[in-house]
Amino acid sequence: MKEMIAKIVSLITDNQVYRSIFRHGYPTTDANRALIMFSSVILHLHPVRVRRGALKIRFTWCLGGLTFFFFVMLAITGVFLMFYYVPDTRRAYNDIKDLGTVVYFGSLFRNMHRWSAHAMVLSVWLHMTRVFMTGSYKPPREFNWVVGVILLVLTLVLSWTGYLLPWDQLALWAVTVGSKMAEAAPLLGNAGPFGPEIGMTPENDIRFVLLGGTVVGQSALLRFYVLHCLALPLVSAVLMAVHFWRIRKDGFSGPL
Amino acid sequence: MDEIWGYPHRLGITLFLIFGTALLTVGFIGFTAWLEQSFKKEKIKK
Amino acid sequence: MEISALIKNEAEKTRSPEDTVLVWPNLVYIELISILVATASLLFLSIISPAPLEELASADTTPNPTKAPWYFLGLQELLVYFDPWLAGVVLPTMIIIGLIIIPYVDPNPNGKGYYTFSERKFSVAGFSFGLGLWYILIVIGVWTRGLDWSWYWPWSDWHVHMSVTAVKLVDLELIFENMFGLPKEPLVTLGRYGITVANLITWVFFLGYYAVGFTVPFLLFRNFYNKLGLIRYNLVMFFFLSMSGVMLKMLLRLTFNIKYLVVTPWFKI
Amino acid sequence: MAEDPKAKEQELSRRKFLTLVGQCAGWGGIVASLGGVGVGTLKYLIPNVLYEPSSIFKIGLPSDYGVGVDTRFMKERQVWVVRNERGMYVLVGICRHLGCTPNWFPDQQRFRCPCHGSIYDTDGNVRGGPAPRTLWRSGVSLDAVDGQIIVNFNQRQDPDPKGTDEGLMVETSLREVSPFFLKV
Repeated sequence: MKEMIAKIVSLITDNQVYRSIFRHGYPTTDANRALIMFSSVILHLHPVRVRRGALKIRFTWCLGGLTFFFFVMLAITGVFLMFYYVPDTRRAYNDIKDLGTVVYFGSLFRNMHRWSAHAMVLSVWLHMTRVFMTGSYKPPREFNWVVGVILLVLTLVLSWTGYLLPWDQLALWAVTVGSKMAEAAPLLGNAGPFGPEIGMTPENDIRFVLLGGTVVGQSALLRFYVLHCLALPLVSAVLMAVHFWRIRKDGFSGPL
Repeated sequence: MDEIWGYPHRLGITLFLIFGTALLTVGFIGFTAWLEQSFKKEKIKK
Repeated sequence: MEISALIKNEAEKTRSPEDTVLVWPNLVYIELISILVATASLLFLSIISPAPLEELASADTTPNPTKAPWYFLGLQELLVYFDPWLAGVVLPTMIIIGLIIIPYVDPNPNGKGYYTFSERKFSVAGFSFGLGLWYILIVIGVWTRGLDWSWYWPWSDWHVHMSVTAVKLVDLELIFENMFGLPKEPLVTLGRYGITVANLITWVFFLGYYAVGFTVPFLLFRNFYNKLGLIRYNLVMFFFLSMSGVMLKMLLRLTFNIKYLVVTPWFKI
Repeated sequence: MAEDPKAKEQELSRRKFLTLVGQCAGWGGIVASLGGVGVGTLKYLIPNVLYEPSSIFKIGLPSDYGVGVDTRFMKERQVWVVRNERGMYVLVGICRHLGCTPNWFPDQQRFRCPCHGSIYDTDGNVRGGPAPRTLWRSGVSLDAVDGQIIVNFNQRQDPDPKGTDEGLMVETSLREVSPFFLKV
């Protein structure tokens, strides 16, 4: 029996194809445990060894990693949702309804997407709090804190743009209120301090650029859709790469 | 203003705001201090 | 960062093998377990609490109350006390900039890489206060605001409009005018802006808050100032005073019914 | 042959100067093209044609409206038509706080916003709540041919209100002027 298993294993592993994918044995020896870190693109976000203190759950609470996990989760469920969703004011609402009623597992994916978004916002905040309380932003990690703050803002904006897409009352009014704030921006908005004085009107101010019109309508829906599904996730992904790369270079700030 | 934008529970709101903020602030500080102590103890034990 | 520092850091990281452990399996397994727990929680939440979908969007009726997603309710609550350009644009911008500059205005070398309150009391307390204010505003927005954005306690009837006792909200300017019988005619007129005596006094109060706030710590806690230096001190004090100012303005509104502290035709604070 | 040190110096300073010119031109070019891309992007994002309902529309004859607030065009056009003893005006149904749609309460003779509790009277003055300015009034005129009222939705009267004990007020005489008021 044992021999047979060993034979099957060697049949799978002792060939050119397997060795071209995995360049080392199973990580049961220290050497292979180091090699796996070098040779896997995902795992090489980590160093081979970390200080003992960095493993303390009470120290990091796994928050940074969980935030990234939620982002991945959002990307996956988001892609699934995109198969059934058309950003058209006449269709969008019904598409979301369909997801909840006639598509297999449609409501599950939508719910997962929503809860992941809530969880990501929360974990980003808590992660920031943790990093502050452990003083992990101190030199040489100052700039990574800045990148982190930008990622926090991007997370909120991503979430806000996604809020419009179901095209229900909740969506419309949350975005109407939000875009009115843009209108009130000093200098750049038509209702903000000194805005009208420098020639801002509802048809050329920052809100108009954001919505692509004077009301939250079709062009606003399309713009938010593109921002939500393409532009902002791309920017976030690039900044996350910077964020992780810097952590890798500077090491964990852990105790001991 | 004859009506209504009022605060029927003005005192309640004020107290809620002040004590809520104070409680959360002390909570965050306390949690940090507690973590500080717990890590210190661990170091000594080892 | 300089290369030498990078190298030093790298050396520090791999200081001695006894202090370090292999990432595989130690860290990788922790991550795997936390991901599994997170996935399970997400699935559980998705099943017990589905995403809401209200009626089709329509511009002619606003739902009552209209609430933003919970993480923006702190800002929405601020909108009760501040004009949109402040609550919606200037304050969020200041929060973001304030967060960004934190590493550059904190010269304290202690407390890097471990939890400590005793070694950095002011920064931890200040940050906690900001967080506390942010979260309490969210709590208020989520759990106590009902119809017409009125205040509802958990035990109130949330289906009836609050009957509201008559409350007058007045500008600080008017309070001064009525209290001291100051002239209502402007002293100077700049375009649309008629500056009355009372108006000037409100400016003195508003700017005085910052002036006193900047000066008193400088005089009493010279050590604090010396550690930070001129630029850092001013940045820290500006953001700290503004953060406390938000709280103060809200309390002034609640206790004295003051609508605006400073009034101009273009903006009101 | 010994070189003239002065010529060498001149040569050097010429080279320095040319390098400087080159650098300025290079960096200037980069900044200019980035600026061009920025302006172009902004221009691209501002649409030239809007597929929205027209902002200029007719709301019927003045004789169709009695004294008081009329809500018949609220759903379709987001305006209230108001007639008082002196004439008619059109209030825009957008709260000046954050753009929610206020509701009309005939029993209280007040507009109340559900978002943050702003309260307006029939003149558009702010009687309570966080609204910083009075309700807009739209531009109105009479059609020379059929006598109907033409509303220009985006032409808006927005005077500076004064804080008083009653609320944020604008003198009625200042608001009841052409083209925001019809003496009919």
